[in-house]
Amino acid sequence: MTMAATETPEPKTETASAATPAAKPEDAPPPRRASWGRRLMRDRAAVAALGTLAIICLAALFAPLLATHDPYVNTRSVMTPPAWQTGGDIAYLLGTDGQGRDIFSRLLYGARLTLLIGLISVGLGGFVGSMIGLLSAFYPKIDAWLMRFMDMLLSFPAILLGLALVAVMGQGAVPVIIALAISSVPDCARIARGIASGVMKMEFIEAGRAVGLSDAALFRRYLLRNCISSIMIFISLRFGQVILIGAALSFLGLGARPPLAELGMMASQGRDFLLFAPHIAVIPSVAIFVIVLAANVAGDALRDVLDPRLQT
Amino acid sequence: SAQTVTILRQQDSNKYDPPAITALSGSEVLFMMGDTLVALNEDMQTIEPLLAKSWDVSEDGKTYTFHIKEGVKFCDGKPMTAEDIAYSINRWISPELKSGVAWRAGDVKEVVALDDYTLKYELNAPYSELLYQLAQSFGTVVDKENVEALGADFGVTGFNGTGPFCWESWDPRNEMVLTKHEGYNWGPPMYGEGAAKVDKVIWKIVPEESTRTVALLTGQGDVSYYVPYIGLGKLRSMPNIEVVRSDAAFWTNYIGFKIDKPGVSDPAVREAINLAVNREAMAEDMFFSEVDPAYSYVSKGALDYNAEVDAHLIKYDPDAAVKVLEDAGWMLNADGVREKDGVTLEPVIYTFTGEWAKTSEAVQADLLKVGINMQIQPYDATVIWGKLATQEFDMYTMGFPYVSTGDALNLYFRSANIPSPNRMNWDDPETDKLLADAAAATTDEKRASDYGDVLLKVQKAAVWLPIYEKPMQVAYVKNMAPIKPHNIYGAGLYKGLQLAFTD
Amino acid sequence: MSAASVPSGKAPVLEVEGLTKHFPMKGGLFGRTTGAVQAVTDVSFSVAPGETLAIVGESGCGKSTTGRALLRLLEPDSGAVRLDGEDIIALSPSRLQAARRQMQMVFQDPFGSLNPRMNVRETLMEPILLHGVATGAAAEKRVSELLKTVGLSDYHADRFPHEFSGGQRQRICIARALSTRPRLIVCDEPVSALDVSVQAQIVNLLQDLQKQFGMAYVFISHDLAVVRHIAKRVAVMYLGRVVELADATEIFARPHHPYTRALIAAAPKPVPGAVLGREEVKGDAPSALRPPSGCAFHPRCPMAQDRCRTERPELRRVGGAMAACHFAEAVADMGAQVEAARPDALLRRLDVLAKARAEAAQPAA
Amino acid sequence: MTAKASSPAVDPDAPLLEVKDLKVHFHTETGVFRAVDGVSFSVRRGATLGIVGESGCGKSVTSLGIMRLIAQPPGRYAGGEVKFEGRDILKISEREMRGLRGGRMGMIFQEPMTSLNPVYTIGDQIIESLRAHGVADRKAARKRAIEMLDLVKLPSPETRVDDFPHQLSGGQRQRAMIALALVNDPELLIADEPTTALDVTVQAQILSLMRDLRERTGAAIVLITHDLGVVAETCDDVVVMYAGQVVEKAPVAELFSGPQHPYTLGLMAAVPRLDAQTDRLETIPGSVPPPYLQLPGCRFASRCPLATDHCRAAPPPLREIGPGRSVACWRAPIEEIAA
Amino acid sequence: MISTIIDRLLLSIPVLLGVLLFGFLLLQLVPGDPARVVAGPSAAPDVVEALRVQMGLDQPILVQFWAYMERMFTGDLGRSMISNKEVTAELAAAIGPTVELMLACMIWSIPLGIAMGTMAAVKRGSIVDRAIMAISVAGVSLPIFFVGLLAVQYLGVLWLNLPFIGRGGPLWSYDGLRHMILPALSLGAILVGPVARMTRSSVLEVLKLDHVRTARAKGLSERSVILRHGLRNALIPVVTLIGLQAGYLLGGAVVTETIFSWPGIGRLVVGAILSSDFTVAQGAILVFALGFIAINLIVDVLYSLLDPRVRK
Ligand SMILES: Nc1ncnc2c1ncn2[C@@H]1O[C@H](COP(=O)(O)OP(=O)(O)OP(=O)(O)O)[C@@H](O)[C@H]1O
Ligand SMILES: Nc1ncnc2c1ncn2[C@@H]1O[C@H](COP(=O)(O)OP(=O)(O)OP(=O)(O)O)[C@@H](O)[C@H]1O
Ligand SMILES: [Mg+2]
Ligand SMILES: [Mg+2]
Ligand code: NI
Repeated sequence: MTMAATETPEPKTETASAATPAAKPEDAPPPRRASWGRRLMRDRAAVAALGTLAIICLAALFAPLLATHDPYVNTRSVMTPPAWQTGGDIAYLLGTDGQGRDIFSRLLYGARLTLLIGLISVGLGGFVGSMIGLLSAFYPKIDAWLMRFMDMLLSFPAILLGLALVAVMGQGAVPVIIALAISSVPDCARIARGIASGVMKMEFIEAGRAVGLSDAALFRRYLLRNCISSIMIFISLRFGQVILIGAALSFLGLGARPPLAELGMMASQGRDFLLFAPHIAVIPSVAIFVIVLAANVAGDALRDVLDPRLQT
Repeated sequence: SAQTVTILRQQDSNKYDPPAITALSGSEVLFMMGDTLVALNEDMQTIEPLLAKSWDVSEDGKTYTFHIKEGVKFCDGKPMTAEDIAYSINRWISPELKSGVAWRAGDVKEVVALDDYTLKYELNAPYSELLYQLAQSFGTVVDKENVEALGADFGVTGFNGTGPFCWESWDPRNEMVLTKHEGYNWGPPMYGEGAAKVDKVIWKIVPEESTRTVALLTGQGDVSYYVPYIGLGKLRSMPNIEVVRSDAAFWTNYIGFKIDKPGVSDPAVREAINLAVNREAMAEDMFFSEVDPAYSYVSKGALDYNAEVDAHLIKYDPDAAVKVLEDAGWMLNADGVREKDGVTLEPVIYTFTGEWAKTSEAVQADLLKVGINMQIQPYDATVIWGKLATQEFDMYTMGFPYVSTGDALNLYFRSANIPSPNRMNWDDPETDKLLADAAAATTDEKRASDYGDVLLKVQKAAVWLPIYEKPMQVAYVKNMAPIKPHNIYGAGLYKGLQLAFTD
Repeated sequence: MSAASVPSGKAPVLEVEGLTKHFPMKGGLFGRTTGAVQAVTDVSFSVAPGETLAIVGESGCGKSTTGRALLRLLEPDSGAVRLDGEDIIALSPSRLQAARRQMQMVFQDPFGSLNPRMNVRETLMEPILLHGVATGAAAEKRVSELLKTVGLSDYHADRFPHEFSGGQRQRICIARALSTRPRLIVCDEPVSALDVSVQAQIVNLLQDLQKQFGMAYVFISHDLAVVRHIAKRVAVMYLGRVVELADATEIFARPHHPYTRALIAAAPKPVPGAVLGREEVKGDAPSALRPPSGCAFHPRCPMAQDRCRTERPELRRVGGAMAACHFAEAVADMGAQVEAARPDALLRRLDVLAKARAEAAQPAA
Repeated sequence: MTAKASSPAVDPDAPLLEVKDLKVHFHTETGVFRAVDGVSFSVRRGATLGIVGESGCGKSVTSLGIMRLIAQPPGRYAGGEVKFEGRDILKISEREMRGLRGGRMGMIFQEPMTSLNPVYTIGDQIIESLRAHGVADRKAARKRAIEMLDLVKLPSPETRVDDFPHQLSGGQRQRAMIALALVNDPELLIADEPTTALDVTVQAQILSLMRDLRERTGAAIVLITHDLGVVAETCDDVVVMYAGQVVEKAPVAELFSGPQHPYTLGLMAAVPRLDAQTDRLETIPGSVPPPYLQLPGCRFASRCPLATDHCRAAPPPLREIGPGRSVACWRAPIEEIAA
Repeated sequence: MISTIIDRLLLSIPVLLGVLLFGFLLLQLVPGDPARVVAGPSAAPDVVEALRVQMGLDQPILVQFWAYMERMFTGDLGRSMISNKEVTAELAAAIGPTVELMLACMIWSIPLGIAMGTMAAVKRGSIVDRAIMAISVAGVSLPIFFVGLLAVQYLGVLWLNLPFIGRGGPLWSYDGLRHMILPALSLGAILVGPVARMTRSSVLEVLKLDHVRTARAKGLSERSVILRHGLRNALIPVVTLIGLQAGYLLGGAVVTETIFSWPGIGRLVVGAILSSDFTVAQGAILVFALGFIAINLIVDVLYSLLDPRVRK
């Protein structure tokens, strides 16, 4: 074995900086682009948003433990301002509402219901919508039909749909969830279709077909696997909007039935006190705002990190 | 211009056809656009002449003869005659119109114009309430030609009345504009029989409660009796706003029980509910002491009130409530709800949205403390009436204006009125008999005693949970002349004849 | 019309007859058909076992469509494709799936033709398991063999496509195509996206594999130099039709169709000054939506006559070739390019390199 | 300070463009990426310089670098000069640079598909360029645009001038692109792979068009391509790039008859030839070192059969080995090794 | 252009049919008997029965559907179940204010959003960018009712004393204009954020494209590069977004109209549904769907104006 160069440069002297004794340069491990988690964590706003979301979710989850009062029990101290304002009472951190119920405790329970409504409807609508979108990208034959159908759904604003469903089913969280889910369907379908038809144009789909894969396997292993993360990101972005619409429905007097606390409903009830005890309406509104803001900021950051192509 | 008064109110009416519209939102405008045979004084007791300058009642109390004023004209200038009144009353009670308030006209045998200025009103049975009912908006005199010409659009695109104001335009859900009826001089004596003092009245719809308050504050409205209780204190403190109040107004808000539904069929439960709900606290905290907590079914000041009832009022005592329940065998189950013989105390209440929903929530919270888990089902004012005619619920909320004890009792406790407005399903022959006797009574004493007996009976049975009695409060900007609130059917401004600006 | 068949006596592995595929152009409401892209019209050829047939032509002339129709990745409108005598077009979906074992494809875009979410092992395993070539440990072994065959190592198996360079990816694609030991591989521009040096590696690899396993290639390309290097026979397509079909040596020495001639002339040669005296083709290729009447090439053809405008020339035998030109003989007589040898200096230096490499490789071997 | 005298009497033989040790780095998440790392060459008026090299070797970045069109960030000029008529245009104001761009320096891009704005007609886009460089009159500008389209042999330019890019075929679009680049009579034309996206027949048309235009206007052309054939046919001088650096520079005939750098050699040998059938293609084993490896020596060393330890340790400078010829290899000239 | 419009109109037909079907089903699904709603609670059973026959409710469902379709196509939307008014008349009265509100809201919010988005894209990474994006994401996260309530509270009461009750008259009158300000502000507030975000990302996307590089190579000033070559192309997806946001906007109009007592379709439909006036609800939903279709038609026309590639 001569010392003549082979394809393998021996890492002797100062060439040590050439790093690992890779057999071929192309095999040298590339400097790792920081993992997406790490990159996410570098974005301070995203960290703050994720932290906020986490805290809110935990708070909502453990509402029974954290609540300082029974959210449904009224007291005689009505319209107490938040603790930091004059007239506030430290026992009622965020004050009380028009019925003397502790707003802090109701907020916890309200966030619980609000988040639940958002999650279930976005989950349901996202699932159905993405499936429709994926299918219509996968089977161009049914594409036109499915998309016409989606157009139709799209022409019913969620709030209208909610109103109509409440008319049919009576007030409650269920019709709101259904309305929100249905109205999420066309949006998710549209996005999923966009993503999926991008993937369908890729040659590897054809390669999979050429290998002899069945449609089902092609759909699952090739299309779905390549779209799922983008779709999930979009669905997570949709979450904020769904919560907003849900709150608007509650505000209009649909949604959960009393005494259940729901943030939109709390705001709606509080508007009667707007002039005199603004905190009753403002606190739940701000809570919604914070949740949606955190969801949006976190969703944006997630998208930027995971799939910058997705924009809306 | 300054001669335009903007009245703020909560909701619009579907149309303005007197017998077809039973809601306050219709009546309050109709009172201004039209006139009735007689008027009611703001003391809520005295009947005053309006279209009828006088009337005679026959011995048996079955026939009323009205002598009609001369010179009364419709807005379009056409003279009004007894014929028009007869037409209007007959229209009110005609089966085709299906008016929900036809019964208020009494058991009519015949209403005919004897001549241009004499009207005969003949009943099958004496009806002591008749004049009060004739003062309500349902008997507002309409113009036959106008009715027939507009058909389905009557009260929608126009209305030809004899009232102090005339229909100018209606933008549904936004505003109703009325203009002064020139030459009007047949108003009730209490208002001095003259024409309206402003040129224009705008009834503006503002559904948001706080917005109404703010709108008055910022001068976007001149007068309103739909100010939320929370706003009244604030308005009172404003230098440019006056709030006046009338206690001669009888309006009670109550929650009724369907007494044949499991759970609430047990008088002990109903009693316990009456004990458990802190109405005083509600009146203070939720209504800012603008209302009086109610314990009796009709106000003490109402005609024919039975003082004996005072001994049977159920006041707030949650401990007693628990005791009553436990004595009756209603024990807490694992969920903290009382239960007996497989029946859990989870009564469903049908309630209006808005203020009533809040009331129900407070009641709900109080009841929860004694182990009763009330379920609230709010309905919009337009649908709830249909819902309340069913047997689906256990409890319901209702508020009603009245002038006398009999007014209230006749409405709610006659078995013939099941399922609505007797939504309690109160089916008691003795009550029926007493009520019939009272209606036909020819002396005040007899009537008072009969009504008093009924009142005592139902009060003892705890078929209601009275919540509060609400006075009429009108808030207006100070550059308006002082207003004396009226309370007929809850219409605080009645004919609008006192509306005037001082400058 | 299977005159365009394999010259030798061997039964062809692939026979294509009258293959036609037109894409309807849908527009407006309810997908009114407003026209058709005549992507492939009446294409016939055959390929012998172990042979390479190249399809060349300009962009949009229907090369890929032909290739995909061969494997029935597209449903052709008409025509027959026989693989070892079995008509692929007539197969039921399940039979087709099985038949795919015998025919595989390598695509142009090495970046797009691998599922980015599947690592190399999964990618190679998929056809092996699907077609029951091997299972369990045997399949694993097969994967590592395949990797070695295409010049990759075992440790590559757990990597994902994005961790490879273009050339390496193309090797993986080739390995995937090889995994079922097919009789036929359709290569749709497998080297067009690669740099010349990588291209050379892949071309060599394809040739080596063919020698080793004996499968036939349909090699689609627009690069005449590569085609000349790899193909035994060449089909030239223009606007969806085969205009010339002949042995590679014949085509490059004596093109029979003016289009082939133009194509060869237009290709830039790495010889300084070669440009002189080139005759250019006028204009762009016309739209496949509305192919010109008669000979589709006539608007750009320097030799076009009136006849060409009205009468479409059939593909016919002209000497050793098949050509679709009324004047094929005349074209052939025009001869072709002068061959230019590589300069000496270049050869000498290459020699030095080769020696050095050989030296370096020896001890290792 | 002679900067004021903007137009000194030019020596016709002085290079129009002189790039000296140009360095363009990209600062990315994974670190500094030296896309162009010390590139030098010059172009005379009326001459065509070809730049060849593998994909990613920095050809486009060089050309954009000359036009000062590198997006900053992430790009950054890390050193070197770009002298246009003797003035370092990396130092002039952006405003002045704008006057040069599209005026005295024109550029053609690879993708005729995407390099034209789809929402404006080609006429508009040409007129826009004219107006940016002092033609005030719209009518005159339009006339000139039509002339220009005619010059690049776009059929019926009077009507085509109002076509949108998507209404043209690839070749026609590239013609429009050339018209756009030439409309202000640039003295320097930079063409970044102007024919790569086109079919051979169209490529031949475009290349011949460019030759004609050069002859007519006497402009200097920098032609970037990876196709040695195109270089052979079109260029006077050639610069061969490898991994961000120039490895060889030579007049075209010399380069093809006797390349000196092992990489150039390998490249030449790897090209299959239309005019001679070979059994096997020569290959260059291995591949370009990943940019994140900061190799101390010759960047080609890992693939070079002739590489020595010295090659791996020290970067070879670009040495002049003849008139107009230089090479960056410690072992050149190669024949001497054989000897 | 014309053919684009015609095509689009034809494509709307299936959507419209779907909407009609939905409206029909709504009446079928509501609990309770429409005849009973019309007749009123105290009507005798035989009256209700007669009404059923009169309303055709005793017919088989397909016959009913056919009759319904016939009525719809003759423009007969029936009469309100509650007020017995012609539904068409009700809608006609309400449609003007809603259109007015929509226009007023879009006229300020879309240009502002576009300007903000462009600004942010141009100053990418700077404080300005971050500020604009923060405002936009906050705007996207604000509950519409909260904006409205705040507008009433601060702009209406405390600061500017702007009217916030109903409509003051036609838009061109002084009073009409003043009344329009707050509702238009609140409704527009929900649109600014999405438009700004979309514009920003779209401009950034476009600025990366080859043709922008060409524009720079032409020596254009940065300003015209960004406005002529960046923004102009970037508007294409923004216009699409506006079309998609139309549903959200229509939904927002429902809430805004409620808060500001705006006598438009939104309030009409809320009222109708809450009061089980299903014929009116049906009509209003139809109008909403038509509105959606109309907005998207306009969007398509704009789209083809902006993008010559989709022109026929
Ligand atoms: N799915 C399709 N729908 C409609 N037209 C198509 C489709 N696929 C291909 N075509 C058209 O068919 C013609 C032939 O296309 P094909 O892809 O076979 O060309 P090609 O020779 O492979 O070109 P290239 O060299 O560009 O790959 C083209 O005009 C193309 O636009
Ligand atoms: N904006 C950028 N950010 C980061 N890296 C870049 C950027 N632009 C170019 N590069 C890198 O610089 C290197 C040189 O790119 P360049 O485009 O000049 O290559 P090229 O020689 O033109 O290749 P090709 O033949 O493919 O066009 C490439 O590796 C590329 O990834
Ligand atoms: Mg192809
Ligand atoms: Mg490049
Ligand atoms: Ni070297």
